[in-house]
Formats: sequence, structure tokens, C-alpha cells
Amino acid sequence: METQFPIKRIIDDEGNVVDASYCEQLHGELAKELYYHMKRIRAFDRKAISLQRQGRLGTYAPMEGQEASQVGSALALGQDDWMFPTYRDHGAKLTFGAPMVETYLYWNGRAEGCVPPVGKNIFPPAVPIATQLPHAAGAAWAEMRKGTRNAAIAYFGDGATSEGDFHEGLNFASVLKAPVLFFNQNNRYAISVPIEKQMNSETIAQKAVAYGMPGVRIDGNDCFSVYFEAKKALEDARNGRGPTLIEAVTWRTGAHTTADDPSKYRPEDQGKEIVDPLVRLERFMKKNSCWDEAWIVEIEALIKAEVETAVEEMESYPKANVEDLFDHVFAKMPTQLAEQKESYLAHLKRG
Amino acid sequence: METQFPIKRIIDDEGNVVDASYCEQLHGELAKELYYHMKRIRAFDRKAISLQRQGRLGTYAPMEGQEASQVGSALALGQDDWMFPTYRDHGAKLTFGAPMVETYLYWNGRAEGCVPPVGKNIFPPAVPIATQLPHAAGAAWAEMRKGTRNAAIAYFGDGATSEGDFHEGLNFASVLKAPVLFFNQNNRYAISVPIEKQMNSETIAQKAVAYGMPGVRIDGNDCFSVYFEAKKALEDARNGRGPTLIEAVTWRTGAHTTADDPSKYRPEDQGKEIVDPLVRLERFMKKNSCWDEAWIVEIEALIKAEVETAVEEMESYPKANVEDLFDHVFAKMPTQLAEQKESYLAHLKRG
Amino acid sequence: MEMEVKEIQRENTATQLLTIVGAVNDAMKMLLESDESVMILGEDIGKNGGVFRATEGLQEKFGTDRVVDTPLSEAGIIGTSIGLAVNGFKPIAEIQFLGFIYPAYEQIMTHVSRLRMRTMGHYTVPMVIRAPYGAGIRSPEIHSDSTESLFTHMPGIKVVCPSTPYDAKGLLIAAMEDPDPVLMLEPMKSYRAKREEVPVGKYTVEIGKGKRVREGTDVTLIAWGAMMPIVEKAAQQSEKKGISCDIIDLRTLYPIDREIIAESVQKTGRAVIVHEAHLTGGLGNDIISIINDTSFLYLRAPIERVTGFDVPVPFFALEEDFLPTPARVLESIEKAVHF
Amino acid sequence: MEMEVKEIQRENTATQLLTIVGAVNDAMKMLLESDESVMILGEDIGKNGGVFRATEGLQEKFGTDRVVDTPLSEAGIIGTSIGLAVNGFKPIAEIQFLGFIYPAYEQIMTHVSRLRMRTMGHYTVPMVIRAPYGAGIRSPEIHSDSTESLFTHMPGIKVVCPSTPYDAKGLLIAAMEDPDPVLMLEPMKSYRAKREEVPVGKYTVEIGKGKRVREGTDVTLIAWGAMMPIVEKAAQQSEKKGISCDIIDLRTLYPIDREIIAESVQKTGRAVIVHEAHLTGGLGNDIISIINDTSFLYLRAPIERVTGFDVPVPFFALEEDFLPTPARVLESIEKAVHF
Ligand SMILES: Cc1ncc(C[n+]2csc(CCOP(=O)(O)OP(=O)(O)O)c2C)c(N)n1
Ligand SMILES: Cc1ncc(C[n+]2csc(CCOP(=O)(O)OP(=O)(O)O)c2C)c(N)n1
Ligand SMILES: [Mg+2]
Ligand SMILES: [Mg+2]
Repeated sequence: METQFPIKRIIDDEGNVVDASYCEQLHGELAKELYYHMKRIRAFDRKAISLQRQGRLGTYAPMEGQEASQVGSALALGQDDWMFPTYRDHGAKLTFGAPMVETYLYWNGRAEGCVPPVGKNIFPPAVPIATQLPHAAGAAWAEMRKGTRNAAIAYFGDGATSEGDFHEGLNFASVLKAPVLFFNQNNRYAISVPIEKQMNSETIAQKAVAYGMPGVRIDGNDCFSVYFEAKKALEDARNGRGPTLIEAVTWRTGAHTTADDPSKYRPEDQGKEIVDPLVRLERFMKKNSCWDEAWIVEIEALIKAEVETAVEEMESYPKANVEDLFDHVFAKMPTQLAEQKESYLAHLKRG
Repeated sequence: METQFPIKRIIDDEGNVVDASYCEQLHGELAKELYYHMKRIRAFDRKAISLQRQGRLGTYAPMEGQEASQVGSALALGQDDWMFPTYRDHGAKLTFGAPMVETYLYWNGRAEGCVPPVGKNIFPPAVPIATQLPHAAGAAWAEMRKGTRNAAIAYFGDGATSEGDFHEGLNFASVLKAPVLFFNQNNRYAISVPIEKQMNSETIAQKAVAYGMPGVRIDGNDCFSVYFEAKKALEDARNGRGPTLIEAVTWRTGAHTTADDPSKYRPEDQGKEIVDPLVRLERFMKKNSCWDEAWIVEIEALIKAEVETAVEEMESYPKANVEDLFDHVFAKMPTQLAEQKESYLAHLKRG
Repeated sequence: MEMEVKEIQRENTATQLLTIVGAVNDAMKMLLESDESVMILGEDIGKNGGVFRATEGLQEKFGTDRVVDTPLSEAGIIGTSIGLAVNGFKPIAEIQFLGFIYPAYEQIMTHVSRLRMRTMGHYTVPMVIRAPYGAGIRSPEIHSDSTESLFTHMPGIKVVCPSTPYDAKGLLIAAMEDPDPVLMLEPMKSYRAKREEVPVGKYTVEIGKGKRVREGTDVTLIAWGAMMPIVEKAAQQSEKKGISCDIIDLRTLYPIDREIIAESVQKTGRAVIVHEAHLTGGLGNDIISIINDTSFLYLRAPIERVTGFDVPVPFFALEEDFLPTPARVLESIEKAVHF
Repeated sequence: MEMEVKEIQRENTATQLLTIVGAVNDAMKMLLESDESVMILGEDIGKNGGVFRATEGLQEKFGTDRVVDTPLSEAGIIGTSIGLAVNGFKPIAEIQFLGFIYPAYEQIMTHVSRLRMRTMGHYTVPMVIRAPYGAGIRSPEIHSDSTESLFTHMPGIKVVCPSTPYDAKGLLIAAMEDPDPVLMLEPMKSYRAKREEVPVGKYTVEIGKGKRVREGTDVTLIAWGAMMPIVEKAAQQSEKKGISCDIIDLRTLYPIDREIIAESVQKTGRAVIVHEAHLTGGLGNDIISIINDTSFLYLRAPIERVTGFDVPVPFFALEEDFLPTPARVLESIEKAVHF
């Protein structure tokens, strides 16, 4: 199966172009856009970890190492496409248009972090694994029925492939020919469980065979192959050719969450050979003379300021409003609940 | 995929041997054993339908047309193997050793029909679709851990492949290398839903690819290919080579259940070209001079008597015991339940 | 004394004689006609018209795009319905039998019911889940569950359960017009039990409102769905013994109409609750709590419950023993009255 | 007045200072040691020792055959455990958080709980499901459910919920020795809240028995799991106001110890039930019914409930508002007493 589903790659670890058919399309503007977003979400991510360590943020799920997968796929989306992320895909969300402050708020236990930005269809992160895949199939089906050319992307990890909802989501989408890109980030671990214990198949891409669906295996640390394969799959989807499963092979550099200690289960030197996706793109850019030091300095400053502002905003955000505990359960509050709210607010007033 | 997973066949519709490699093994004894059991379960089945029509049995799920699949696979089992049937696999159960009377009782709303026969591991029929597949994986895993050479067979239909439990069961078994034969009877309909609406894959066998598991597609109306492929898969399982998925392509001649009306959803001439599996075997037997009219008369009489006795026994079976409503929920009845029982029995006494 | 309930102006309204299942079918036809965004999804609901024929004729009339035979996959049905609902459609998802809803429990529990709250109202799930429930028609095992309280414990979803054709149509239309998800449990035993004149046009029965179906003074009987004929029979029998029953058909199981319960119990001082679900964890407990909360000082006897026993719904040979009967209800009425 | 409970002879019994999670770990170690057929299955329970470290060190000691990191698949975990249990093994299945048990709901509802009844006792499912539950530790969303009543409504399965290290070990051992399936809910908020001397050897706490943890006369407080410290604080505060509380730690949620409840309420005439699950459909309703059934004439005031609200468990910024607090319990105590 590894031969039937080889890892596709456009640039290699050294930043050399290995698939010449893409030469034309790897222009500086695209490289810079990818680089900017990867840099930006990394800054967001590292800041989040440090905030968590200082007790200024709740448990947080870092995504370092997966930037190429998240940015490449998110940039491939159209304005009106639907995104169904997991708890680890804030990189994709930020790239697609979620504001930083709300993303921090999410990790600070605030429902505000699930509110989609105006004009963008971003579903709240799926916490129960794989449950968002049928949602993506449904939302994409709705687009199809409306006759638009919009598609949906569903993010999920290697571990998620073991859940029934993965299977039911892919099966529905394939039967309906719904325009969905099932975008798997195979970071080789589900918390502590390595992929060999998760599945007996050599690849995740081959699981597409079960649904008569194209399965594509790509180097998830090569932002170009992510970007172009995602574009292609989305284009197929828009053209009525149904869903695609992409397996982006990548690596989670850090812990599963800030509450996790990977040294308990990962051999110390595992993954050491993996070239950071930013470094890889940097190498490509340097080799292709689109590396502009001045620009780098500029975006670094920009990003730093953006992250700092977001943190400030998050920290000065109005306290969570107790009424929100009651106000969003139903469109119209049942009397029972209204009484519970009233009596609790009265209780709080009494001090 | 249909080329990658061709339908394997040992005898064709005319009873001619089309896979010469089996010639040696297709001896008269085997043919007669297969024929006897197919004949027997058909008699059981037809009687059940007529009992139901007369109001002497509850809703019943006929299996006519699937006899080769059920008998071939059940005869391939070893004495101590585990069987996990569905509501349609009483043919397999009867062949493996379930008593007729209890099987009729099952369809008359009696839990007695779920009690396994002494010395045989037959799970109660799975009613919620596909839920028995993880059980089979677990029971097979247990055999593996005990160090036996026993395996498990799990029966399920084409519709069952859409459920999450199908996926989770096959994934677990493949990861554990549990000795399971996942035996699919693709009768092309799930109640009224044809397979094209159920899945986008051309075959069910190809779904094995998702689990790095062998997938085999066979003519489910050819009892020989069912028998030998099942044997082979079970042998692989016993030898530590893990599970196999077999897709037996077959046909449900009649209604989904006695409450169903297939004329609502099946084109009238659909399936008309399909040769009855008993006829097919009969043709083979005649061509290979193991058709013995006297023996046929003999088994027909035998079977008729057996069915009649079973019906009589079923109908003279002691009435369902109200105490059984309460007595098997827990090993030791909680006081709350004991009180419910006591008070209900007292109520009944009062008349 | 039987009471006639007139909830809408029926003047100038044509009616038709319908069973419950016919009324359900009629409601869906109406909804599909009046709102392009309504869709029906489920197993065998298309060509076959549903195993109970609740969707008979709808695919033919409205096409395979709007009345969709899905794969055999409850989590898939509910999960894709969520995606449809969030993206502009109004799905009515049929679960073939309530006993087969559990594979979708995760989707209902975590997503259908919570999406509005999780997104502070930005994503909502205007969908209806329909499921036949209950024992008493000699179905094969696992087909006869009555587990409404697994859903009433789930904030964010409403649960209704009609006992008449009129209510079935009105509640289903109300459910689909509700901006939030509603589970409608349909008493399969009553599906074709009787016909009733049902208005031809569109009308709704308000969700959250019970209905007094018999006016009485000595004891309040509370039930819903397939238990209504049982309590009505018991009331007739108790009438002969000089006990007058006030009967409430709850109709909505979440949110429960506390006012109608309180009003009745404060009048009678006694209550018998009847449901076919298990005693422990059954809705009867919630109703007892409502009485405790609202009517403590009015109670003249412990509240009685007549329910399915704390055992799995049995094979059908024993289902009549599992189900509440008029005789059991009558005994409890007498116990309450003679306390 | 605090009461000391001595349930086993502790003489000659060495003890060790353990937290609840430590006691759970110790119980599993003991079970794995004493019974070859015991196995542990779950996500991240092997090398990682569980996300709460409940299985720390067990895989190392007992091997990957007996302590098994499974695929991420709750239905698979419970479904294969059924197969193991039917075929001679005694699985302890860990569900990482109770909020993630719903994908396995079908397996638990239809098979774990019904197999004995369906086969008239011929196949049984001697297994334990362990799941941390509850809010209050700033977990990400969906990690904090407390939905015990979804399982107590399921005849055929027992539910226990310890609040102390001693009970945690004793109940877990009892659960595994029980011939029927038991769900053990572990209050994650209390996992490491305090240490207690726990006997080194094997002992059991009887399933189905509550425990009086404080003797009082004016009002009965009933709670379990993570709510115990809350009601104890409220009791201390009410003591200062001259109100004496009888506190019952239910410990087993199915079958509930009706005797201890009845006995206490018949003494005090008043009750306050505290749980973090939603009010509607919560176990409080069952307890009110028990009091109604057993102690109607003793009641001097409506029974009070202090519970999580009828809203999905919120994001953690609001979880403290969702959870019962000593102040809310105290108000309800006063309400009951001054009725
Ligand atoms: C239904 C469910 N079960 C268990 C969990 C606990 N859990 C959270 S993340 C995770 C591992 C997910 O692994 P994978 O799908 O590979 O995604 P990754 O975290 O590697 O991005 C687990 C088991 C959950 N969130 N939902
Ligand atoms: C979980 C679940 N959903 C729905 C049903 C209702 N149902 C019973 S049989 C059936 C069709 C099954 O089709 P298939 O798996 O192809 O098996 P076949 O009946 O053809 O043998 C359905 C939908 C069920 N039993 N369980
Ligand atoms: Mg992963
Ligand atoms: Mg079929």
C-alpha cells in the first residue's frame, strides 16, 4: 500500500523542488504568503504555551510542527467554504480568518472562542474525536443542494480514523458526492498511542478505497504539496466529483496538550530527523531568491505586535457573563430555566 | 476495484466446475452435506413464513436465497469456534448446531431462543445492525489470549457496512490480529435500500484495504466457494494471520421480513436471473453423479419430520414464565427489583 | 365526564379522518410543500415510504433530493442533518425505531443539543428527529424501547410525544417551526389504533403544553403517548367505583408543563403517573419532583407510579407483563385514594 | 459531629496514604495480581499510564497483553470488552472522560446491560467501566459531564461513585468481583484533593450501600462523589447557625440504598439533595421518589435540590457558576428548615 499511496512531495527537506511540474506555480508571492502565515501561527502557538505555563491560559493543544499542513490547507480554501477544525487546528482557523483574540479566549474557557467570525464559516472545534466529519458532509451537501460551488474541509488526526464517525462521515459524503475535503493530519500519535497501535493499515490514504473515494498521501510538512493537493481536491469537489481523503504526514513537535508529557511515551530521538516546515520553506525561499531579510524583520514585528495585542485584548476582555450560562440553550428560554436563572442571579446578589 | 476484487467462483450457475484447482476436493460427501443443510434450513424457513402468515409466529426474517452463504460458512467452522449471527442467520445457526425449536421460539418472542445450545458458542442474534462485530473481535481476542486455535465468525449484511461499529470492529480485529472471519452477505438490499445508495464503493471486499486486511469477494450462491474460502480464512485466523473480510454476493429471494413488501422497492424482474443455490448444487451433483434420488427422498422425509416436531414442540412449549421478566437482569436481584417482582406477582394473583 | 378540547378555531376548516401515522405523514407533506428548506432523511423512508409508511408517497411527490434514503447509519443521519441544519436546511430525520437511536447518541448529546450554547447562538440546529417508540405490537427484541428520559436529561433539545392524530400533526409542525431541535416520539402501538378528524391545513400544537383530557376531582392521572388509552380505561373503571379522575396528557416531555400538573394536583391532592419506561430514572421521578416543588402542602397521599419495570424491555412473549395495564393503574388509583 | 466509619476490621492491616486516583491504581494492581483474567483496556492507559495516571506503572508490571492501549474508539473498547467478558476475561475498560462515553452508548445500552437478560443468564458481562467525570478543574469543553442518570436508567448495569480513596479502592474491587457490569464514575476534581490511609490488602465496599458521614437531626443532606466536600462545608456552616445536618454519601447510584435515605429522612423530616448533573432528569428526582414512596408522612418540608442547571456544562469560565456551591446548599438547607 505504501507503494500504491506514495508520499507526494513538491519540495524536499533541503528546499529543493522535486516535482518539476510545479515549477511555474511556486512563485515568490505564494511562498511569502505561506511563510507569513506559518510564522504567524507559530508565534501564536508559542505564546499560548507560555501563557499557559504562567497560568494565564487553560490547558492548550500546541500545533508546532503542523504549520505547513494547517496553513497550506487553509489557504487553499475559498472565501465561502466551510471549515470544521479540531482542537488542534487553530493554525488553520487563524489562517482562514478567525481572530487571534477569540482563539485565545477559547483556550481560556470562553464560549466566545466558538463564535464564527463574521462572513466566515468556521465551526467550533470538535472536541469529541471525529464527530465533525458527518457535519462537514452535511454542510457540504447543503452547498450542493443550493447549487453553489462551495466546499467543506474537515480536519482530523490519525487517531480519529478509529472512530465510527470517521467511517460514517466518509461513507455519507461518498454516497452523496458531497464536496468535502477530508484532511487528515497524521502526526503519528493520538496522545500517547502511536499509529501502529491505532491501525493495521500502512497508510491512512488507503482508507479512501473503502469509500470509492480518491485517497492522496502527501508530505504534510511541505506546504506546497499541501496547498496544491488541497486546491486540487477542493476543485474536484466543486466540480461535482465528490470528496477526497488527503493524508498529510506530519509531526507534532511538542506535547499533545500542555497537560501532557510526551517523554513518557515517545523515544527521545523520535522525530529528530524531521525538518521544521518553516525551515524547509525558508530553504526553498533562499534557494529561489524570494527570501527578503527586510520583509522578514517587518513581518516578525507585525506578528509580534498582533500577538501582543491579542493577548492584551484577551486579558482585558470583559469577564464571562453569568447570564450567558442560561441565555443560549434555546432560542426562547423555557420557564423552568428562566426560574433557575432568576433564582441564581438573586442568589448571587445576596452575595 | 471490481477487477481487483473479482468474484471467486468454484461452480457456475449450471453446476460446472470453473475453478479446476478444487476438483479433488469437491467430493460427493461434501456436496451431500451442503445439500442436506441447505435443504433443511429452507424447509425451516418456508415453514416459518407459513406459520407467521397463520399468526402462529411473530414477524420473521426469511433467508431464502442465502442458503449457500449460510451453510457453506457454518460448515467451515470448528466445533469450538464462536458464531455471531444476525437476525437473518438462523440458517447458519441451525447448521452450526442451534436447535430448531429454539430458533422458532426466538421468532415467537421468547428469550429461550437466545440461549446458546450446550457446548456451542452461538451469540444471540444481533438486532441492532453491526453491533456484534466488536463482540466477535473481543471473543476472538480472548481465544488468542488463551492460546487456543479457535476463531470467531461474524455475520452481517451489506447495509451493516455503513455503521460505525462495522468500522470499529474491523479496525480492532486488524490491530489485534484477532482470529475473526468477517462474513458479509451482500444481498444487495438493506430492507429497501439498494447497495448503490448504501455505499459508493463497487465492492464490499475492498473495504478490507482500510484495515490492511485481506478482502475476498465470492459468489455467495456457490456453496463450494463459500465453504472453501471460509475455511481458508479461518485457517489463516487460527494461524495468527489475523482477520479476513469475505463478501459473499448473494440475493434475498423474498421479503426483508414478513412485515415487508419488496414489490414497493424492487423492480419486479430484479434477481430473476439468479439461480437458486440449491438448484445450482443439484446441477453439480447430477453432473458429478452424486445425486441419489433415494437419498433425496430420505432426507426430505427426515427434514419434514424434524420441522414438524420442532413446530409441535414450539407450540406446546411451556408458556413464558413471568418470573423470567425479573430473574435475569442481575445475578443477584436488587431489593428494588425484588419488590417490583413480588408486587407484580401479587397483582397477578389478585387476578 | 369526557371533555372536548378545542384548541384552534375549526370553523371553516375542512378536516380529514386520519390515524396518528397518517397525521404524521400529512404534517410532513405540508412542511415539504410550504418550506423549500425542509428535507426528510432516514432509512427506508423513500421508495418504501418508511417501515410504518409514515413517509409514504413523499419521495414520489418531492423527489429524491428532498426525501432521502440514507445509508444505514444513525450517527451519519443525525451528523449530516446537523450540517444541513447549520447551513440553511430544516431536516426531519427519521430513526426507524427509538431502540436504534443509540448509535447516534453522541451526535445528539454533544452536538444537536449543545451547538447553540457552544456558539452563543451563532449556529443553531433547527431539526426534528422522529422515532417510533414503545412496546405492545409484538415486535422483535430491541424494537420496543421507551427511553424518553435519556433525552429529557439533555438540555438544548425538546421532546414531544403525541397520543392523538390531532396532536401528532400539530406537534410535528410546531417542532419543525421551532428554531431548536425537537425529538418527536411516536407511539407505534397507537399509530393506527384510531382515526380522528384532523384539520386539512397547517396548525400547531404548542410545545410545552399538556392537555386535560378528562376532568375529575379525586386523583390526577398523568401519562402520554401510548399510555393514554390505558389511563383512560382505568379512569372509566374507577368511575364505576366512584373515583373521579382528572387526566392529563403531557404531550411535551421537555419542557414539562408544570402549571397543568400543579393545578390538577392542587385540586385532587393525589396523583398517579403512568409511563412505560423503567421506574428508575423514568420521567415519573421528574413529575414527582414537580409536585414536590409546587404542591407539597396539597398532597394527601404519596404519589403513585405505574411504569415499566426495572428490567430491559423483554421479548414480546412477556411484553404485556412489562407494560402498565388498566388493572395496575386502577390498583394504584385506589391505593392513592384510600391512603 | 463528624462520624468515623469503620467498615472493615483494620487491626493488623497495614495502610498506605493514598489519593483517590492512587487508590484506583492500587485496586487495579491488586486485581491484576490476584486474577489472571483481569485486563485493562483504554486509550493512553499503557505507556502513558492514563491521562490522570490512574493506570500508572500497570502495563510495565503486567505487560501489553493485559494492559492494552486500544485504538481511539469507545464503541470498540466496550464492544471488544463484551467479547472478552463473555469469553472468560474480566475487562476494566477506561473511558478517558465521561463526556466521551457517548459513542459507546449503544454498546452499553443494548449489550452490556442486556446480555444476561437476553440469554436468560447464559452469557454474562462481568466487566467494569471506569470514567472520570465532573466539572471544576478548568478542563476544555465537553470534558466535564456528569451524566450518571443516563446509566442508572439502564437496567442491568450498576453504577458506583466513590468520594474517598478508601471507597474508591473498595468499590472498584467490589465492582470487578461483581458478576455483572458496573460503571464506576470517578470524581476527577477529587482525584488528588486529599490523601487518606487505605488498607494495603484487598477489601470491598458493598455495592448498593450508602454511608452516613455526619450524624445530625434537622435535615438530611444527600450527595456523592465530588459534591461531598461541598455538602460537608455547607453542613459546617449550617452548624454555626444551629442547624444539624445528617449527611449521606450515596456511593452507589444504582441500585440506590433506599434504607439509609428513608431512615435519615424519617428522622429529620427534611432533605436537601445535591448533585452536579442537570436538575431535570437528574438522580435527585429518583431520590425524591424514594422519599415519597418510603417517608411521605415524615416529611415536614418540600425536598430541596441543589444541582447543575438545565444547561449544557459550560466552558470553564462559567463552570463555577454551573456547579453547586456550599452557599447555594446552605440556602436550601435554611429553606427546608424554615419552611
Ligand atoms: C470521543 C473522544 N474520545 C477521546 C477523547 C480524548 N482525546 C482527546 S485528543 C485524543 C487523541 C487524538 O488523536 P488524533 O486524532 O491523532 O489527533 P491529534 O491530537 O494527534 O491532533 C484523545 C484520545 C476525545 N476528545 N474524544
Ligand atoms: C442500528 C439499527 N438501525 C436500524 C435497524 C433496522 N433494520 C433492521 S434490518 C435493516 C437492514 C439491514 O440490512 P443488511 O445489513 O443489508 O442486512 P439484511 O437485512 O439484508 O440481511 C435495518 C435498517 C436496526 N436493526 N439496527
Ligand atoms: Mg495524531
Ligand atoms: Mg442486505
